[in-house]
Amino acid sequence: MSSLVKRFACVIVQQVRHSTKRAAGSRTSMKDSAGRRLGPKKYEGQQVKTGQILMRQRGTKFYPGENVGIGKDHTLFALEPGIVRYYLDPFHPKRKFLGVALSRDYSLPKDHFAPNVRRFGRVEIKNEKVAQMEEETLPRKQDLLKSSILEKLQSRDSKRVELEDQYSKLVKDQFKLPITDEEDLPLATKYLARLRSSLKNGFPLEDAQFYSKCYLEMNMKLKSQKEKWSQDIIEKEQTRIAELTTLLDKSVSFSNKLDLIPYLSQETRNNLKSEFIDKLRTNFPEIKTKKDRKAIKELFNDANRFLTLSEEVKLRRTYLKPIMSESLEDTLIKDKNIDKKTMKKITIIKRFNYERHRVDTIVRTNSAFLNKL
Amino acid sequence: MKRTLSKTTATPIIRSAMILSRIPIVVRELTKLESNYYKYQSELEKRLMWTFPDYYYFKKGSLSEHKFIKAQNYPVSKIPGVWYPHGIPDIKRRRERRSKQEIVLPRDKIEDDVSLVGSSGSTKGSTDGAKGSISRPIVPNDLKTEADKKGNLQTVERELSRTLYLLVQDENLGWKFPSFVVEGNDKGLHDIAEQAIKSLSQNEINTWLVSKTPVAVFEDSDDGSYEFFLKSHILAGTFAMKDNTFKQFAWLTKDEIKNHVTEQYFRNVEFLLAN
Amino acid sequence: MNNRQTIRSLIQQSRSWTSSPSSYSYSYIHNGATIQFIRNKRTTSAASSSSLKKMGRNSAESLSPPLQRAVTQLSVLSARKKMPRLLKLSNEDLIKHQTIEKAWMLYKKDKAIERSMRLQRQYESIQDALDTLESINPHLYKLATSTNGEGNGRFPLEFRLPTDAPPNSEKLWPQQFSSTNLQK
Amino acid sequence: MQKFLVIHTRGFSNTTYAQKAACSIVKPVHHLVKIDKNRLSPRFPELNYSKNDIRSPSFKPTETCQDRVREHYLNTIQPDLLLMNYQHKADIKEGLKKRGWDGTSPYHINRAPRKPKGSVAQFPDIHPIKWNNIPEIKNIVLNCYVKEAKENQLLAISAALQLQQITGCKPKMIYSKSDVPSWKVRKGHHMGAKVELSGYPMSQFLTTLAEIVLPRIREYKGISDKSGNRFGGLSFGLRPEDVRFFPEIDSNQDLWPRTFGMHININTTAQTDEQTRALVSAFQLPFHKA
Amino acid sequence: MTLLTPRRTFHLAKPLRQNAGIWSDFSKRSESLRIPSERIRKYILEGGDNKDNITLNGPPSLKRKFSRLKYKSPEFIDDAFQTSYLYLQEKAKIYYEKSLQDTELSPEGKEKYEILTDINNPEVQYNFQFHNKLENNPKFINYELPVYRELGKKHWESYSQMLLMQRLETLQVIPDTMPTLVPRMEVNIKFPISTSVNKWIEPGESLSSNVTSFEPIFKLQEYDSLDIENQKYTILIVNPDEPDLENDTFKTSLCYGLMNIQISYNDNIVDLRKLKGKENILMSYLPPVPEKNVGKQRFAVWVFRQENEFTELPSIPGRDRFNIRDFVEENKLDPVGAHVWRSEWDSNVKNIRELYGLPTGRVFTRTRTI
Repeated sequence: MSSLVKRFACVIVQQVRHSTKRAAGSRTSMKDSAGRRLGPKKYEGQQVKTGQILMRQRGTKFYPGENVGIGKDHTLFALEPGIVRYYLDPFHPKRKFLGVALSRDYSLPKDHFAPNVRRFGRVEIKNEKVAQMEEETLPRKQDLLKSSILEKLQSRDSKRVELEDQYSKLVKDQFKLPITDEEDLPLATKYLARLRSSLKNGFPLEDAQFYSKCYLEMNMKLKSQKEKWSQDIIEKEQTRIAELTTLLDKSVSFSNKLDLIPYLSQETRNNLKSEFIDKLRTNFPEIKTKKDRKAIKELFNDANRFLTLSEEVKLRRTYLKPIMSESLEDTLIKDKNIDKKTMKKITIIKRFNYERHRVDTIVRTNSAFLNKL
Repeated sequence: MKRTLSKTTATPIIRSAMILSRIPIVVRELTKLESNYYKYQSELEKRLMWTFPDYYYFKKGSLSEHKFIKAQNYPVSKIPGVWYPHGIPDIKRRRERRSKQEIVLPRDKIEDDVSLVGSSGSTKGSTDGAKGSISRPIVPNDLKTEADKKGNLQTVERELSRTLYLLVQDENLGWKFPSFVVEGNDKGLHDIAEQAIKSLSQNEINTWLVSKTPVAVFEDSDDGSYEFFLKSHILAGTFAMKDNTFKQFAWLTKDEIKNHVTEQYFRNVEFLLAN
Repeated sequence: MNNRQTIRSLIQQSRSWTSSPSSYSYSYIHNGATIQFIRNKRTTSAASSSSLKKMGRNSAESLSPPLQRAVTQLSVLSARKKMPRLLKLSNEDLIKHQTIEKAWMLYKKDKAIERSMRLQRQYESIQDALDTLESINPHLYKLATSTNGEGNGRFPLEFRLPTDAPPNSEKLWPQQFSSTNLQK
Repeated sequence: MQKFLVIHTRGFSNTTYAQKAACSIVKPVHHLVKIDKNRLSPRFPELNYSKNDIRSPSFKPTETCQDRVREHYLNTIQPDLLLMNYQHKADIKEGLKKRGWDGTSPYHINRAPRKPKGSVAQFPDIHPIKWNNIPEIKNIVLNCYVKEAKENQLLAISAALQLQQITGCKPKMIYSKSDVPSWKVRKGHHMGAKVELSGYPMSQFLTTLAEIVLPRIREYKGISDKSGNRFGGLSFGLRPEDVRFFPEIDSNQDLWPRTFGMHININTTAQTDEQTRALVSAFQLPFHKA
Repeated sequence: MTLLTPRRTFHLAKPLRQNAGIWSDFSKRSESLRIPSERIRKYILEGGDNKDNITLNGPPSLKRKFSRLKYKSPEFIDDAFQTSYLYLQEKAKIYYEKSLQDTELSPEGKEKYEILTDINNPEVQYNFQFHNKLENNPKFINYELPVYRELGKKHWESYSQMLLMQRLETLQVIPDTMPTLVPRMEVNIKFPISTSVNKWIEPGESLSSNVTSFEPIFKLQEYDSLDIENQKYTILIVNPDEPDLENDTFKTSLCYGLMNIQISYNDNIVDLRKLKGKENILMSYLPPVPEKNVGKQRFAVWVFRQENEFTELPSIPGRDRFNIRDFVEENKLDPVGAHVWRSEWDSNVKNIRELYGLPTGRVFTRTRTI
């Protein structure tokens, strides 16, 4: 064979063409696509603007570092204008990063515990008209809500004004507090309104009083700073507020329904409470008639002055039971023969008896039920 | 602790002692803490158990199903309009879901009588009665044996819930584990002790040596002798002393051993003994 | 695959299906009654169930016995309709329970420590004994440490587990034993 | 008229996955406090309780009665095993390990180590038995594979129930992993069940097996003396007719027209076969010499 | 028929005698180690079956009679509790005696034994688990006692601490203000003066400028044991997001600075009552007044332990360009706690500016330059 090749070497050089040409190479080689133009588009130290593409790649050959974003085909692009930096991060030792440094004298990666270097990137609007317009534009959602919020605010304000009016009347006419100064009255009503809302939000009385007073003082101080009052006036104002608040603290208090009432000290509260309980115990050990019920309810009407809410609920539960105890013999009817007339005056309860393992029928007069008296 | 050879050329006396034990036959008695805890936990487990699938075990419409249903105390079911002070019943598949399910196995009348007899204390109840029924009442045998009642220390049929150890009383040395002097070099420690014990009870004992390795050594400072302890369990037969090698023997628990042997001896072997 | 799906697939095998175009419901007809599946739940339509009652049957009977048995077996295995209510403890009982669990944990820990200490002492004592034996009599040491392979490292069958109650007094302890038995 | 059904699948993000790059970088934090995200979530607070907390929905009491097997093991068997397995002046016996390259060739740099001599996998070291590594039984796995289930899947359900009846624990179904045309097994077929026992159910199973079932089998030789998988595991099988001797099956004969054989795998912390067999023999399981 | 639904089986457990063990001996131990409600205490210690509790028909913590009747305790819980209680008490006794007898014990060692004595006490656990841990009542939870401090710390670590650290990290408060934080103190803030709303602020919350118009109050809960009577604290609120137009970046400004603050374990709310005017106030409060389009600004609250009391407050040039890191280093402050809230421009900012006499805010472009 080798001799054959030697002999016809000159002939073999020329390719033989047949009628049918065999496909050259394998199938895949036909499918070679054009290059995808991958690779870095910006190099170390180059200046870039926001949005410029830094790298096109298949997969994350480079990871997005500082101020660099990544697209859905892993394209890296600049998020801030600056200088391109290729770097390694000690927290991810196997990854290469591509970052944008905000200035040329700033190296990446940054010191882990150093503050972030950020660019503000906004310009002050100097034109007053434009600035005004910009300030008035709100995001769509906020803009839609604006009117309803304003409405709510207005109604809240009007309510507060109403409450303050009410308080000023109460303070002046009913309690007859020695508030003479015209300026003191709004201050007092403001204080009381504040106190009420603090109590409503669950602050203890002492804290509520203190924070309400603080509120007045703060407002005063800010006003003094703005109007540049002298030290004397400030001190005078301060004592005025202090006197007013102590006066109010000593002359008015709030019921558990947060109504304004004349002052009750803790001692008198306790006395009233024990008196009240005694009265309940002696006069109404049990409720028999509608009259009793009415009387007790009337008693309770007044009780919110000196009872706390939980105390009142507890006492109401014990003295205004919806169903009387079965130990009251006269509410139980043992007689099984019930005629039509009595049918109207009784109520039948079916109750399961766990000892006898069957249902007991209990017949009780309507007087055993509070709402059927 | 390394020991060096004593300076005297004469080899020291070596004894081979056998810690022969009888392992417990009955489980350990529980402490108060344990028994209360187990009771509480099993009660919790019953509360959280799934409902018993009786439809699987008793075919619908069969006699056994009828009997089973008859024996059950089914929980209170809900009737509309009735007030249940302990909460409205929540029944699913005849089980109150808020509490444990109690299953009562149906039993025949004759067996009921048997159970009454059995519970009075005789152990016969368990042997007669209907054979082959699962619901036959189980009457456990008494934990205290004859030997316990009589105070007989020389039998293994005592203190069933404890590990017993064979101790012998020597004329001079007092109570101790049986030990034998090793003479000559042809036999190992274990052979000497095992054979001596077997020959003492004339081969009517079956023991199992745990290992040839001694488990402890006790050096006697008086005569410079060494006592090596080997561990073994008695499996069958009895230990009896047919000759007068020792004065007497006893099967003792760990607590009793403490009262019999010297304090130093006990301290040396205490950690080898099971509670 | 949950149990319900399994049942469904089982029935699927044994029946010919007339499946409706919508994917969430399908039905098949058996013994004149239509059994419908809506979102994997088996339902019988009101008309068909009343007709079944007239025929003196219920829908469960319409399955073949082996299939019915498998359905029962699956229902024994599954938690459906058998779960009790969740435990809800009052504050006091929760504290009590936590105390109990804590005490038990500490008790177990104490016992484990004690056991491990004893085993450690035993190990050291074995080590000590063998060291001593080696130093005073190497021959005996060789015999004590030699292993003749088979059999030695096994517990005998007669080594019984303790039981909750003792056996009858006759069988309490195998008193009769002679070494000739063993040789046989 | 043609109608198109639009299916909305609820996603947790407005941007679809297609637009997101597959790049995730965990940012290093600036503090040392470990944060458990589940605890910070306000949803399902009861799922934050551990399973042994009574407030957890999956609470189940585990120690409900005295475990005589465990107690016997701790009281008697453990000290005996320590003595039996004691080896004087023993050292750690190193198992087969991957071998490094000698560095004669520059290609040895950064080359993955060679596999161990005579084996594909590495073997663990064998430590001498001391007080803290005395062999004990970890768990028992019962495996019930029913060959006939490829034709009749009802049998697999029966097998699962059989396991549940014997052990009292909930079995897991097993499905065939792959197609095997020669055995006519299709992938995903329900082929049987398995159950893993530990704690008290394991002790219970061991005692029923040793005290009730095995003694009743006629001419039972015992577990093979060569059994063991070198890593503390030991397996043997029960035939379908042997399973009948379990009391739970035995007392309900009519419910069990057919029983299924199973494999019992005992997993221990022992390091050699000899240790494993010594441990298992302590629970009255007989061994026979081949 | 009683078998069917027994309310509760009667057990033979004997009620624990009073003064039986160290846990019911309050001659030397604090009263807050006891459940103040005698009924609940009795129900736990003596079980639900004693005379008083049978009439009560159930656990006293259930308020309504109906739910008490419905409730069913797990069976045998009292028996198991009694033995467990005695067991734990015996163990606690050992520690108690050690804490009393050992005279050479270091304070830490003594504290450790005190914790071990009471950590398993059911009364302590009850008091701690079912009462407010943040606004603690010393009758129930007394943080003067090391046990409650230990429990409190565990509780804090199980939620609030993790939440705080997560927020600090995601909002980049660390490292933008201080490099890092090892949290040792629970810090909570509230704005009661401006709105009278009674709510503790969650770290990272966005607050309207109305809410923050007056200074917040702080609750500094210390869990470590230290010489709290002589320990002084510094509180700084900084805003790292003030725009710096010169350098086109951001600068940090100081909003509020308090120094030489004195707290105790139980009384630890820092408000104007605790401050003594100029001795404490390093820098008066300036409310957040973000300008339009600067984005959300972070307000980081930092609490530091001082090395010693400042007789004279360190002077700082002003609010602007406040370098918190340098300040901390110069004054040897040790950061122990932090908090953060956020604020954005809203229509109310104008009013606040007017109230405080500040110039009207600038308006920036909505979009950023490229």
